[in-house]
Amino acid sequence: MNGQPFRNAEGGIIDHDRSLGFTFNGRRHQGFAGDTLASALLASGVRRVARSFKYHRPRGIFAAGEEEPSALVQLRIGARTEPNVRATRVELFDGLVANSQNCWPSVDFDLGAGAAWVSRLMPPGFYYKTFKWPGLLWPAYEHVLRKLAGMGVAPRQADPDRYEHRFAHCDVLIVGGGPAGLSAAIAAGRAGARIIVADDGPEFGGSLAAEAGPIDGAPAREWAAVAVAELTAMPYVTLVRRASVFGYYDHNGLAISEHVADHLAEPLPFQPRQRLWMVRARQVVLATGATERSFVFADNDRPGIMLASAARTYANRFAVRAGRRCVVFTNNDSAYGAAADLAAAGIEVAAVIDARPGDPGPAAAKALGTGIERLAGHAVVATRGGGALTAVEVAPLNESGDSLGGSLRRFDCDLLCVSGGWNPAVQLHAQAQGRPVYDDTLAAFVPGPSVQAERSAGSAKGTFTLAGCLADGMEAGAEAARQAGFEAAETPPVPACEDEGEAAPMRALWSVPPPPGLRRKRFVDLQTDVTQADVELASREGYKSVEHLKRYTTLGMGTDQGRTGNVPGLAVLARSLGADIPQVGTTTFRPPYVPVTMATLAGREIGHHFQPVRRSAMHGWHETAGAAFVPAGLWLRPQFYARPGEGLWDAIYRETVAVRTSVGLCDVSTLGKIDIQGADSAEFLNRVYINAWSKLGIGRCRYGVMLREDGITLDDGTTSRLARNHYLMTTTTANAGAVMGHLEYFLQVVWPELDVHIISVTEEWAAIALAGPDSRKVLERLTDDIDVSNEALPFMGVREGTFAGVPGRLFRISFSGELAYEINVPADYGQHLWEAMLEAGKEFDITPYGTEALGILRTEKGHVVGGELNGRTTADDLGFGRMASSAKEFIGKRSLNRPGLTDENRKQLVGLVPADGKTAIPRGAQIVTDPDQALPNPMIGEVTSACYSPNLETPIGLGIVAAGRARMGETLYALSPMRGKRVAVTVTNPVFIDPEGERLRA
Amino acid sequence: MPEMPQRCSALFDAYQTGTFGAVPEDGPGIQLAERRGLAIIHLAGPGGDENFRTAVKGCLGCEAPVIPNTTATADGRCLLWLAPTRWLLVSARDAPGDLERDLSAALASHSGAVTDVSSGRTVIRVTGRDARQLLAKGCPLDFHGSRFKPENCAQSILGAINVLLHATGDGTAIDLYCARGFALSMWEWLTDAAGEFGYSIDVAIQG
Amino acid sequence: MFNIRCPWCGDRPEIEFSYGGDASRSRPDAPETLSDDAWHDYVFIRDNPAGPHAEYWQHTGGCRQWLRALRNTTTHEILATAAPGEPLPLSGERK
Amino acid sequence: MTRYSIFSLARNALSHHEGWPEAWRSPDPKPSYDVIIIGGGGHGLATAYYLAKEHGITNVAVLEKGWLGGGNTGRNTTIVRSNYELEPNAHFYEHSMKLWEGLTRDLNFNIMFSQRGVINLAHSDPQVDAYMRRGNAMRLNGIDAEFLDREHVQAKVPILDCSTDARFPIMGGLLQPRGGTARHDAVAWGYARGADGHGIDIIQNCEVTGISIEDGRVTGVATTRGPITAKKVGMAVAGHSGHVAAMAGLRLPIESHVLQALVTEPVKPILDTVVTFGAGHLYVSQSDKGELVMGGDIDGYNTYTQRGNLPIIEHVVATAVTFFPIFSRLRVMRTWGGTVDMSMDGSPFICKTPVDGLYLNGGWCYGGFKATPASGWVFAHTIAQDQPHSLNQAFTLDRFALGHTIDEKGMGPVPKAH
Repeated sequence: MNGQPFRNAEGGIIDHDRSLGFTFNGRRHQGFAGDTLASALLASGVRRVARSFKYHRPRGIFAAGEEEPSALVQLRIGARTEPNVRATRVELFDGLVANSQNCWPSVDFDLGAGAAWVSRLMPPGFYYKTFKWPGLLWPAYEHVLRKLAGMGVAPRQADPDRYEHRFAHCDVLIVGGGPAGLSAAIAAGRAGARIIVADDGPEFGGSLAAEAGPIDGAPAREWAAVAVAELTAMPYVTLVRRASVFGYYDHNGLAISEHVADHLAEPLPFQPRQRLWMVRARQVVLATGATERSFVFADNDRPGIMLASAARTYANRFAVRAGRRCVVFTNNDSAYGAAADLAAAGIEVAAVIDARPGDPGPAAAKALGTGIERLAGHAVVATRGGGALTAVEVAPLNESGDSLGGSLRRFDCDLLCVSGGWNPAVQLHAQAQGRPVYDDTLAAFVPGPSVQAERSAGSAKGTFTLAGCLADGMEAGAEAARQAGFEAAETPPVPACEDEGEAAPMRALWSVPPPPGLRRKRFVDLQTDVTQADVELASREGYKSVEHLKRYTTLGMGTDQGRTGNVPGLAVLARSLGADIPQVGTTTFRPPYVPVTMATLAGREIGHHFQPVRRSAMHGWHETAGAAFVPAGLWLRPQFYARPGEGLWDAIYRETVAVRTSVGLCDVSTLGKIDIQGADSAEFLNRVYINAWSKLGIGRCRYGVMLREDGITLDDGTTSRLARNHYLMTTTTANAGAVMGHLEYFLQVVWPELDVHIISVTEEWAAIALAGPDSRKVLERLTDDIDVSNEALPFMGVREGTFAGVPGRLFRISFSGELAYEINVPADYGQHLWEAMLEAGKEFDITPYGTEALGILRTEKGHVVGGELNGRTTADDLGFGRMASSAKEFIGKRSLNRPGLTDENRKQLVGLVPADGKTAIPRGAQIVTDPDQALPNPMIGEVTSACYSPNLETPIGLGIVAAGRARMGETLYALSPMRGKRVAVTVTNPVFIDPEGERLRA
Repeated sequence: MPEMPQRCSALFDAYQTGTFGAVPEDGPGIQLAERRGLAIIHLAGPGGDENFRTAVKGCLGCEAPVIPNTTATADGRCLLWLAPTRWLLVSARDAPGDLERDLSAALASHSGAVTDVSSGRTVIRVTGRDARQLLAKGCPLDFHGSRFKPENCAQSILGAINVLLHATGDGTAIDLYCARGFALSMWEWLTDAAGEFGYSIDVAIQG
Repeated sequence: MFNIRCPWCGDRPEIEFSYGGDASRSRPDAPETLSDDAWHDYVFIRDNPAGPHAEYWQHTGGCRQWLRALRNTTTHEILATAAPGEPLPLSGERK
Repeated sequence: MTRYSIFSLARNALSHHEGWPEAWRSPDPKPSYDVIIIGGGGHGLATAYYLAKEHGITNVAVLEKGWLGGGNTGRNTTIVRSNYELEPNAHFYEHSMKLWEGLTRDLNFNIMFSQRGVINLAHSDPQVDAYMRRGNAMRLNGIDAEFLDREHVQAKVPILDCSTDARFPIMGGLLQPRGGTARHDAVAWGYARGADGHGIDIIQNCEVTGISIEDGRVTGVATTRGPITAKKVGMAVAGHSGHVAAMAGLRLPIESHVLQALVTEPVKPILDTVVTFGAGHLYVSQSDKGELVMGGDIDGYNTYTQRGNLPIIEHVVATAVTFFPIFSRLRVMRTWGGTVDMSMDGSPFICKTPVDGLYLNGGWCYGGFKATPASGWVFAHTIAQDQPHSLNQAFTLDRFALGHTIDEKGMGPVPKAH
C-alpha cells in the first residue's frame, strides 16, 4: 500500500498482487494490474494532472472513461510519444511514462496561468476584435498565439509500430458490451446470426463489472462472465475488445478502431499496435451507454470535482478512493447509489446536495441509508481551493432555479461528485442519419427514428435501470436477428434483477446562479474553457445559431467533441435566447466518435507501400545495371544507366548519341497495349480515332489520334493489324487506364451491337525498342524466321516470328526517328530477350537507354507527349489536323466546330531553337514577344519540352505558341523568371532531325 | 536457333522458401506458394450463344460457366467466370501456345476472341488456417465459408491491386491472380501482412 | 462506404467501382445531325438532381462491366442497378 | 456599429462584456428590395458588402436558408492562394489575394489572414516542369512564385520526408509566399457585420423556394417567409447552384460533389506552411489552435449529403503519414464534408444568365473560399452595372458552347476529375 494512500486493500477487479511501476511528471508511482493511468494517479494521491487549454487552470481527473475532458497527458516518450491522451483510457503497464502537457515549467506552477490574469481581455472572439493594427504585426501576434495553443507535442521521430486494416461482414454488429450489448449478443447469437460485438474496454461487461447490482442473485459480473463464455463458444460470434466503433457510414458500413497493443509497453513482434475494422453489417444494435454530465457553477473545474459515476467506478472497479471527504451534488437518483458505494469504500460522504425539493425514489433513499446528511432543493454554488478542491458552498435554490435563497453553507471536502443527469450516447445513431429528439423527462437527447438498419438499446436509448437495459438488449438483439433473416429468433428471458422501484423524476438543472457578488468562471465545456458568460456573450452578439455558438466560442470543439459540455451549452444558449432546447437543436455529429490515430486510418499503405509499384519484366536487370528510376504513374521506369564515374548528363547524352550513331535498346513495356478482335474491329477503330482504318493492310500499323467528346486530344499511339479481324492498339503509358475505360464504355454502353472484344495485354508482353542505324543488323542475329530487309519489312510493317527462341511480334515503328523496331515477347521471356539483344548487339556497342534519352530523341523528332498532350490541345494544334477524316464520324468530331476550337490564334505546336544557337531553353518557360514589357506580360505560348540535343549539338525545344505555324522564323522570348532566365528563341518546324523521314525508312 | 528458354516468374528474384513471422506453437497460419508454368488464356465470346458454348465445351471438355463468379473444371482445365462475355482458362497441362491455337481454331467460326495471357498473370496460392483472415486485411469480399464457397471465383481488390480470387478444390486454398507488373508488390503485401500469423513460403508449384 | 449491386457480381463496395456520371441521357446516335445547342447540352449540361439520379459506374475493381445505377444523391440509397442495355427500374425512363 | 479595437475590448472588459452589441441585426424581410442575394455564405455576404461599399446600393437583402456562413464557408480548409496558370484565373485570384491582404482592416474584423506560404510539391520531372510553367506564368502575371528544390523544401518544412528513395520522391516545389490561410468563419462574420453596417438586411432561416420571372425578367423570389420582390437577384449558393438555378428554368454545366476535410487533435506548432502534394491527393496546414487541417480529393460522385465516406479519408491520411511520418500517432478528431459545385472545366461562373436581372455566382469546385473577396467584388460589379467586370468576363456559362473553356487541369467535361 506504500505510496498508494487512496487505495483500499481489497476490492475492485484489479490484481492487488501485481504491482506496476510508472512515472508521472518525473516522479515514480505504483499501481496495480487492471488500473488505468487515472485510477493509479488517484490512488497515489495525484490531483493536478493537467492545465486547461486557454486559461491554464489546474485540472484533475473528471471522468472515468472516454468522456474525460480534462486529464489529457503526453503518454510515453521518444518515437512512441503521443499527445492529448485521456488518462482515463490508458491501461497501466509496467514502466509507463506520462507527463502533463500545455504547461511550463510544471503542472503545479505554470507560467501560462498568467492567462487567467488577462482573461477578462479574452472573451470569445477577442482575436477577431484585436490584433488588427498595425496590420503587419499580425504574423508576430500569431506566432505567439500559436505557441500558446496546441496542447501536447507531436513525436519527433517516425512511428516504429505497425497498423493493420481488415474488412469484416456480419449479420448483426453490436456496439458496446455492457448489459444491453451482451444481452443483445446472446439473443442474436442464439438465433444463429453471425455477429460481431465490439467493446471499447479491456473486458466485456461495461457497468456490470463493478457498478451494477446483482443479477439472478449473484454479482452482475458473474452473469457477464457466463454470457461472454456462451458467446465465445458460438462459432459465428466475434468478440472484439478494446475496440471503439467510431464511424457509422452509408449502407451500414461501420468503422472500428481496435487498440490491439496499446496496453503493452510496446507491441509484440509482428503484432499491430492498432487495427482498423471496416464492417458491413446487415443490422446494428447500438448499446453505447450514456454519459453523465455536470452542472455549471462557479469554479466547477477544480481538481477534485468529478462525475459521481466516475468516483463510483474508481471505488468499485479500482478500489480507489477519489477523495477523503466528499459532497455529492445531484438532480437525479443515480448519484445515491454512487454515494452509498463511496461510503462503503471508506470515503466520508459529508452531504448529498439534491437540487430537487422532494424525496428521491425508494431505492435511492435506501441506498443512502442513514447518517448521511441530505439537503433537498439545494445546490452547490461555488467551490474553494487552491490547486485542488478544499470546500464547497451550498445554498437553497428557488423553484425556477435562477436565484438562491437563504445563506451559504460551507462543506469542507476534497471531492465533489456531480450528477447532472445522463446523456445517452446518440452519436452513432446520428451519424447513421437518425435525428436525436429531446426527451423532457430525461432532459436529454435520445435516439429518434432510425434511417439505417440500426436500433439503440439500454442507456443509449434512455433506459437507465439494469433490468431495463437487459430487457432492452434481449429484445434489440432478437429483433436485429429477425431483420437479418433469422426469423425464428426469440427474445430470451430476462434474468432477475433487484427491484429498483420507481425512480423519482430528475430535475432539469443546468446552471446554478453564483452567490451574489461572486464573479468566478462557470464552465460549460471544461476542455475548451468555455464559460456560461461566453455562451451568453455569443448570443448577445448575434451568434445565436448553435453552429455559430460552437464556432465563436469553440464550445464542443475539443478532443472530447463536447461529450460532457455540449448539452449544458445548448441549455444555456436556449435560456439566453428565451427558447427551449429542442428549438436550439444540436450541432451535427460527425465521425470519428472517438479520435482515431492517423496511422490506423492509413494502415500499411504508407511509406514505400504508399502505392503499389508496377515493374516491367526487365526491372531486375535495370536494377542490377544501376539504373536510376523515375515514377510514371505506378510504374518505375529506368531514367538512365550511369556507368561508374559518369555524371547524369554524360550518361544521358551517351545513350542518346548511341541511338543516332549505332544502336540502343529501351524498355517500353509500360505503353498500354489493347488487343482488339472481332468482325467490327476496323469500324470500331474508325469511330474512336480521328483517322481512317478501313484500308490498313494486314501486317501494317498506323499512327492514330483519339479525342475526348469535347474535341480535345485524349491520346495517341500506333495500332497494328495482326490479322483480318485482329488489331493491337498501343496507348501512352500515362493514359493506358483511361483509354481502356473509355473504349469499354463505348463498346458496352454506346455501341453494344459492334462485334468487338477488347482486352488489355499490357502485362502480357514485354516490349523492347531497338533503335539506331545498326538495329537491323542486331535484329538479323536475333531472328531467323523473319525477313527484316527494308523491302520485306518496310517502315510501319508488323511481323510475327521468333526472337532468340521466343515467339513474339516485331513492329517496325520509330519514336526516335531512327531506323527502329519494337519487339514484343511474352513477359516471362522479357529478360531473356533483353539479354539476348545485348549479346547480339555487342559488336555494335549496343546501349540501353532510359526515359531521359528517349525524351531527347523524341523531342529531336518533334513527337508529342504529356507537355503537349495537356488536355487543352486539339489535334490540329498539334499538327494532326489533316489526319482527321471528313468522311466519317468519330468521337469528339461534333465538338470541333466550336469557335474557340477553330480560332486561328490557337496555340500550335512549333519547334524552338535559341537565337544564339547555344543558350539552353529553360524547361517550363513561358513565351512572350517582348521580354521587357511591364507586368503583366501577355504570354503567347509556352515551352512544352526542352533539352540539349547532343546530336545537333544545340539546345532545342518544343512549344505551343499562338498562331505558331504562321510564325516560322520569328524571334520570340522564352522567359523563366523562376530561374532568372530569358532566352531569345527562333520559331522552327518541330521536327529537328530528318524531317523527310529518310532514316526511319532506311 | 536456340532452345526455347525457361519462363521466368515475376517473383523469381524475391522468392525464398522458409518460415517467417510470428509463428505460433501449432505452426504457421499461412502457407504461400507461387503456381508456375500455367497456361492462362483469356476467352471472350457470346456466353449466351448455345453454339459458342458447345464449341468451347467440345474443345476443352468443360463448359464456360454462365453464373457469375463460378468456375468449371474438367481434366485439369478450369474456366473462371470474369464477365458475361469473358472467362479465364487456366490449365496446368497445356502449353500456352498450343491451347491458344486449339481454342482459336475451335472458335474460328464464332464471334469471340482467344488471347494468351499466360505471362501477364502471376498466380499465388494462399492456404492455411488464417488464409481468409489474411485476405480480409485488404480485400472487401465476404470470405465467410457460406459466401465464398469452394470453386467460387471473384474479382476484387487486395490492397490497391486488382485481383482475381479462386477458392480451389475444397476451398481451403485460394489462388490469387494479379497482373504481372504488380506481382512483386502483391508478394510484399502478402508476406508483410502474413507476419502476424506466421507463414511459410513453400516450393513453387509447377502447374 | 456504400455498396453498389453489380448486376453480375452482386453487392460490392464503392471502392471497387469508378464513377461514370449522369446516365439519364444517352449518347445521340448521329451527333452530326444534332444542332449545336443539343450537342452542347449532351456534352456539358447536367440535371444534377437532389434525389434519384441515374448514373453510370464501371466495376473496374471487379468484372469491368459498365452498369447504370439509380442512386439518391441526398441519402446514397441505391434504388436500382441494371446492365447498360436493360431498363433501370424506378427511374421513370421510357423503354 | 461599434468599432472593434483593443480599446473597445478593454472598455467592455470593465463591464464584463455585457455591453457588446449584436454584430449584425436579424431583421424581418421587407416586401421589396433593389437587389436580393440568395445565399448567406462568404460569397453572398461579400457581394452585398461590395454592392454597398463600391456601388452605393444598400437596399439589399441577403437570404440564407440556414445560418450565415453555414455552407462551404464554414467547411473548407481555409487555404488562400492565387497560384493559377491560366490568365482568367490568375488575374481574378490575384485580385482576390490583394483584397485579402487588406481585408482585416477594411472590415474592422480580424479574419486572421496568415501569409505563411503555400507549397505545391512535385514528384517527377514532368511535374517539376508543369509547376515551373505555372510559376513562370504567375510571375509574368505579376504574382509571386518561387521554385524550391528539394533541399529548400526540406529546409522550409523539416518534418517532410524528402528522402530520395521515397516511393514518390519530392523533387521540389512551387512556393507562393503570399499564400496562406484565413479564419473561415470570421470571413462570413466580418462581411456580415460590414454589410449590416451599411444597412443591408441579412435574413437567416429564409429559404428561397421560387424565382419569379415575367417577360424574361426576374421580378423577385418566393421564400419560406413570403414573397419578396426585387429588381435584381443574384445567386451565390455554390454546392446547390443546380437546383436554385432550376427555379429559374436554367440547367447548368455543374455537378454537385462532396469534398471532405478533417482535423487532428491540436498539437504545438510543427508545420508553418500550407503544403499540397502531386502524388496522392492531400493539402495540409496547421491552424492557429494547433490542429492539422487536411483535405484531399472529392469523393467523385454526385451527392448533396454534406458527409463523406471513409475511403477518401483513408487515402488523404495515408498520403499525410507517408510524407509526414511524424503525423502517424496523431489522432483525427473530426471529419466533415461540403457539397461543392464541380463545373465542366474546373473554373467558376460569375455572370449574367439568360434571364434579365438574374445573375449567377457558382461553379467554385474546390476553390471557393480563397475567391471570396474577389468573387463578391466582381459579382457586385456585375449586378450593379449589369455587365461583367474585365476580371470575370471569361467566367460565363456560354464558354463551353464557344469552346473557350478554362481548364487548368486539362481534364475536360468530367467534373470529378477537376
